[in-house]
Amino acid sequence: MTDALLETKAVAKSYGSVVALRSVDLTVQPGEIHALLGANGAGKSTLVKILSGVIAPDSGTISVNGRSVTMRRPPEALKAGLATVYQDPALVPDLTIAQNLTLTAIDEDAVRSRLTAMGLGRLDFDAQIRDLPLEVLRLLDLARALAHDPQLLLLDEITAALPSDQAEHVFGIMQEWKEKGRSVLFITHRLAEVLSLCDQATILRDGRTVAQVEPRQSGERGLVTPMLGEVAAELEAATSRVISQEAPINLATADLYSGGKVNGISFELRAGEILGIAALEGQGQDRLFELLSGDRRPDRGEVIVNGSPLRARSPYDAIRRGVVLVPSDRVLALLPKRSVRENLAIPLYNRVQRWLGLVGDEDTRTNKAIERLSIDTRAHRQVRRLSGGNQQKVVIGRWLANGFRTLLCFDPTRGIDIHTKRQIYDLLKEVADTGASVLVYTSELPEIPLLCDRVLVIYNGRIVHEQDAANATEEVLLSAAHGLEESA
Amino acid sequence: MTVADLPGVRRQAASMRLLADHPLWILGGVLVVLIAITGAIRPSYLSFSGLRNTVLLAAPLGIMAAAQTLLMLTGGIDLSVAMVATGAAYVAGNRSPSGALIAIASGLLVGLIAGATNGIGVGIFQVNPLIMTLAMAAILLGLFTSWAQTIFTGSTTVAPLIKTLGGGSFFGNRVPYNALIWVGVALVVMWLLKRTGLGRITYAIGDNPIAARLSGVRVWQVHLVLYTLAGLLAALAGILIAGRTGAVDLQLASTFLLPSVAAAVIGGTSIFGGVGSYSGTILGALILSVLNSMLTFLNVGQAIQQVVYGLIVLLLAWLYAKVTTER
Amino acid sequence: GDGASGDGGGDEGPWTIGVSNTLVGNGWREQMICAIKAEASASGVIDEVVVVNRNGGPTEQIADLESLISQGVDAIILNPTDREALNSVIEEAIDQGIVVVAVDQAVTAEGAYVVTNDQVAYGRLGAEWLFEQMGGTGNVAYMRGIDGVPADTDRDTGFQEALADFPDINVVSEVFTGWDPSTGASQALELITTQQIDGIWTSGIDYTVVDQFAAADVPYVPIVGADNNGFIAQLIELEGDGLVGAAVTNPPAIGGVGASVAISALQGENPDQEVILTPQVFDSSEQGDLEGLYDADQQVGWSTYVNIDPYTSYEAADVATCQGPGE
Amino acid sequence: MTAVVRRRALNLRRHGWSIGVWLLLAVLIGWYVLLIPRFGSFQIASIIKNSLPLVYLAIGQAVIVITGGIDLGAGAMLVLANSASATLMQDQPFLVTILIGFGIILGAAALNGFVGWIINVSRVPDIVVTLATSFIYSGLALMILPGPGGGTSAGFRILFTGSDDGTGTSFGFSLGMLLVPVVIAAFFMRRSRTGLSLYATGSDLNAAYLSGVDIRRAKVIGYAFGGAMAGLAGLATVAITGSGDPRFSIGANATLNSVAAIVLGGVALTGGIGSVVGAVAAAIIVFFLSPILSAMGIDPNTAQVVQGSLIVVVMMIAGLLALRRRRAK
Ligand SMILES: Nc1ncnc2c1ncn2[C@@H]1O[C@H](COP(=O)(O)OP(=O)(O)OP(=O)(O)O)[C@@H](O)[C@H]1O
Ligand SMILES: Nc1ncnc2c1ncn2[C@@H]1O[C@H](COP(=O)(O)OP(=O)(O)OP(=O)(O)O)[C@@H](O)[C@H]1O
Ligand SMILES: [Mg+2]
Ligand SMILES: [Mg+2]
Repeated sequence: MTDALLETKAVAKSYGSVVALRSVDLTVQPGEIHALLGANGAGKSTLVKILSGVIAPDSGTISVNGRSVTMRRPPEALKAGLATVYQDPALVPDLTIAQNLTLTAIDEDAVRSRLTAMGLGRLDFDAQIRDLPLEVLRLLDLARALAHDPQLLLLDEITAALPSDQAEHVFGIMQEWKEKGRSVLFITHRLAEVLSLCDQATILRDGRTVAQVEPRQSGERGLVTPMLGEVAAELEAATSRVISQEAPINLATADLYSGGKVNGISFELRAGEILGIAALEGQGQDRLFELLSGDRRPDRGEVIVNGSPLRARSPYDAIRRGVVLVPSDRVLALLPKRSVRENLAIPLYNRVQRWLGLVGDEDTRTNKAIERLSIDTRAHRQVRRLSGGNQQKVVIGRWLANGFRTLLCFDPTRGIDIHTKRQIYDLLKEVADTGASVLVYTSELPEIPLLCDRVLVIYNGRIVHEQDAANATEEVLLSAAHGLEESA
Repeated sequence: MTVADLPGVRRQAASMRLLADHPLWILGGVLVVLIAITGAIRPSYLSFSGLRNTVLLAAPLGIMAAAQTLLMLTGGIDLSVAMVATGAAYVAGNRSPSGALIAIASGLLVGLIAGATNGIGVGIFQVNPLIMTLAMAAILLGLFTSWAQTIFTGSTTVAPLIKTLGGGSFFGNRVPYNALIWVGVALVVMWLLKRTGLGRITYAIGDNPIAARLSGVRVWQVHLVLYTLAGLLAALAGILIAGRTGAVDLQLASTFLLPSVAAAVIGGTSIFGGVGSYSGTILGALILSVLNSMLTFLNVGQAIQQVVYGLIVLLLAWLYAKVTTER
Repeated sequence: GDGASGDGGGDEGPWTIGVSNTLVGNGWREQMICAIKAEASASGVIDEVVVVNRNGGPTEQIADLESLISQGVDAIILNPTDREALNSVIEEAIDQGIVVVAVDQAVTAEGAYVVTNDQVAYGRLGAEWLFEQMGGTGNVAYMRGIDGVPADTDRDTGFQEALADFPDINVVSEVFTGWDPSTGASQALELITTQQIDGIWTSGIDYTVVDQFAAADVPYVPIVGADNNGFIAQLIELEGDGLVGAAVTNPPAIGGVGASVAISALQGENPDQEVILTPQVFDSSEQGDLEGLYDADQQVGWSTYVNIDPYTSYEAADVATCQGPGE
Repeated sequence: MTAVVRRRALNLRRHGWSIGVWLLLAVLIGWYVLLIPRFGSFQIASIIKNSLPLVYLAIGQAVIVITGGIDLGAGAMLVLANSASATLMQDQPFLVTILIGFGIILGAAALNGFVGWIINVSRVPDIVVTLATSFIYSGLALMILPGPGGGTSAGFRILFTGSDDGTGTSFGFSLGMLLVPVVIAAFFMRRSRTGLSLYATGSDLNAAYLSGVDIRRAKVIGYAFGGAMAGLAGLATVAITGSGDPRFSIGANATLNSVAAIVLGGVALTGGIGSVVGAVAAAIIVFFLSPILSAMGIDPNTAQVVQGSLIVVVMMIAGLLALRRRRAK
């Protein structure tokens, strides 16, 4: 066997008292797609940051093509042949695409041809990053990384923010890289992707390498068991829940229109129901959630909460009526420098009447939320130090601590490990069982039958398909989402 | 990822970590050292009256810095505090013939109006706080200069009660009255920040205004309340300064502006919001007060004073950052 | 006036006077402007006073002066920020037939009228009074203005001249108040409570210094100040409590003198190119004179020494109302 | 795809604010022209040369703020450069004064670059470090030049003012001295990789770092550039006034004006947004508003109020525009 392309030995890294990596061994051979797996907080992103020169390890060795390397800055990793697409976009928001490329001294044409291959050929390079949707940024990040023609491509949860059609482009590129005899280190929480794409998988748990397996042989269970250790979860089938047609309608919309993005949406959501929304990227689902959560007012039509119209000037009005939002982007929802507790308690104080003094049962409420979501509070003093999955739990936990009637979740499991995902499914069902309503948009279509009772497919700002979630196959949903079947 | 993740960052020793958990100890230590140095320059400073002076001079600064702290925690700043203080003091001085209480109330009214206007500008019209308050200072200066010749003519000597509150002491002339007021303000501000919903929201807005909004906080309300409160605190500080100087003019508090920011910053409040405490600011104000005494006693020209002042502020901030920057 | 500048200071009015000042909100400067307006009104030959007033240095003042030239004023009265820096603009104005009068501080421009208080004498006269009052021996606190500003430098010259004649006088503290009352108050409090001081010379920051004696509960020492209404009031009211002091005049009414010089120049009367007012010393032993100076209805920073013979022709009340012609 | 946006609309949006500020300046000057009896080269020269120091200061401040900092010591640096140059240049021939001028600019750049370095290593927020340096610079200025004085060569004065005594009717030189630094700064910031790295650093520190930008170097360069511009402002001051003045208040006033100017000019204090071109127009407005208002016959105290209100109103408009844009998005 020749030298491995990348080999790390006993890499460790701590942040103060939080140990992010204890001892990571990873070997990536040339010409393979290698999955890096682990629950939230296992240390995947930390390893990626070390491999791309963003942070320095406390100890351990890294060698590329058999030669030991130290990378103190991102450009040094690039020089060593390692290019990374980080978990968070690494494009400068106030510059244009062209300027971002100039900044990194990357040839525009190379990026352009990459983008064309991904179906983004018409992208205006004078557009400001700030104005571009997240998926475009992910692909742009990818195209930029490819322009370096790296030996090893590191992809940290790139597919988490991508709708399935665009994820396909990424898979194509991974294949291409493999065929070229180069390698890809691929981080994802979607095990299906691992099973179908990856040749090898290294699994981290609590900052330690616990296994290296060949996914095609081990199967899903073979991945999950080492990943989760003792708590290895059952992969249950969809549970069908029965929603009484007499249950009150908690949330409804009547012919909503907004800025050409939402073009006449009407639906009803009953107490106890979990309603899924499926859509490709950019079909108006984000605007719909803005309207429902009181962040924006519709041009036409109404949002109806418990039978009376919601005329919200700000999210406060919706929250007061019991309609609360878990946004897609955690960065929007968290107070990064404050503690978990404060993050959870914030909505308790959105009313002026409660400004003087603290709510008596603040502690009980927040503790309950922490327990119920089993939030890992090792780094509780500042939420920014939590792993992505735990951050997401905090955002959901906030509403558990506060109370609500209708929960709007926009892609709540984005970037969440399989165990936590289960926890969130169970939690949402539990919440629904107590008579609340849940509206979920998810970019992962297989989630729909696992989580929802009913599903709406949105295309071009309109509902084009509706059905029971339990029988919703990915194929049916996908074709509806492409607008191929006009039915309502 | 944050800057703290960047390379070149060393790990801290355990003792440093202990200090990092209690950054106020450092400030306390610095204060003691400065007092000792000042005492070495002028031994008689280490006496009841010397220390009383330090507190007496720090109190209005500390109150003004409370305004600054509240706003800095939201990511804002108030560059109009000095002019609001001056305006309030001017009105209080001018209304003194009608009695001290009316004078104080009229002075506070100035703070209320100016602060609320700042709050409306920042909260509702989204004007950058630095610019809003800078402009407010200019506007107030213009208004008061012309009012001084029209509606606020006459006496500018403050009422005896205000003099006593601002400059007097009790307990054998050892404890300044203004220190009592400062303690009161400090208790209220610390209670607000630590033990109330408003405090929680204040930190939240400074940390991430979008998250606060999505949690149902109406950010403009918080701005309105806090800027108004800051205006009131600045006005109170101004009235106390007037009491100490005995009379008012339109430049009364102008020298307090930069120190009010410096006190909060030295005390560990982040100019970007979301991090800080009033207890730090209190120590910051005391440190600056001792520093001023030290410079007075040094008997050197302004050139050296300015250099020394700048260097010490820089070194203090550096020391604080070094110990508290979490890695 | 008619916009016809440049054709010489002819002898037909009415004329327009432009005023350039670079310190906003300063009581002394405001009164100076009021005195200009009052004299312009009283003369009956001026139909407009255009004031450009903002905080700034020579650069700003050059721009303002050029703007006044462009506006076609017939005379310019300025309180210069610099002795030399404005000369070419002033000469440009004079070339265009504009009468230029520098008040308070001198300029060296050819053809400009200069009206100043004798700052060297100010420093010397006050110091001499103080040192004599102290019996030629003891500790003096020397409270100056702003380091590097010509008026402060001149006063220091006078002070040092006086000091040279009193070998047993010790200057134990030399501080810069920045001409800021609250800074002066803090420094005074620190000084009188931490060392033996037998006399205080102030550069016009006087009434707030006097107030500190009561705050510190320390007996008064002889003090030199300026002709501020608040200080005069203290010299009268606190005489019984043992306050001894002297007010050395540095009247803002010098603006009125400047206006009067400008007007005679416009009328073709060829006034003296240079007017230097010698300060008067009013001390607390002449209570009658002090009472003549005191005006209970005026602000502390106000100078009631407004009628300066033979130059001014207004009533004291005209200065207080601060209205120019046509306002 | 939503990402395909028309190019022209975008550019107008990005430069709209700068254009608006230049229009406001044009309107104000037009108004001024109507108010004064004569308008000619003397007035043009006056407007251009006198605004040079604040324009330079604003360019430097803009660069620093775009890089994600703020320089409260800019005005003090102006005073320091002014005092040092007036002291050194007195009675020197033209060529020597030019050399001294370059020396001052380099020195100012080095000193302020050092401040940027201190900010990097100390991790003390910019506003605090530069607050401290504002005192230090002022103190140094006063040490170098204890009172107003000093001088420079006639040629040096011509260079900035077009006249050997600082006042006159020729404005060619001033216009050149206005345009050259503006163009250089604008090109540097928008076209060079280094300039873009400053924008990147101010816009998003992490993204910039991950993109391979040396963010510490960017900060040092930003501050050095700002220092050089403040040094140039000090030189312009010595050319206009023919002397040096070490007063603290001059620096403090200039700093506040520079901050007001860049914000008015569309530079966001949060960093990464805005252009030096807008800041230049705003600097001229901030500098000339007072005489213009006085020419309108407005009492100076009222003018102070008008000036403050104008700034607030303009910023309110900016806020409402931003809100509308967000709504429309
Ligand atoms: N800057 C930091 N300071 C302190 N702790 C940190 C910091 N960054 C990460 N951590 C901690 O290190 C651990 C590993 O985090 P990391 O982001 O690598 O997890 P991950 O495997 O990528 O998880 P996810 O799947 O949720 O993205 C977590 O416990 C996290 O709280
Ligand atoms: N019957 C209801 N219909 C609609 N919304 C409701 C209903 N009951 C409660 N809500 C909403 O659900 C949220 C939580 O309700 P809850 O009664 O727990 O409020 P709370 O947090 O205890 O506050 P408070 O008791 O002070 O009103 C609130 O926003 C409330 O407006
Ligand atoms: Mg991660
Ligand atoms: Mg309730």
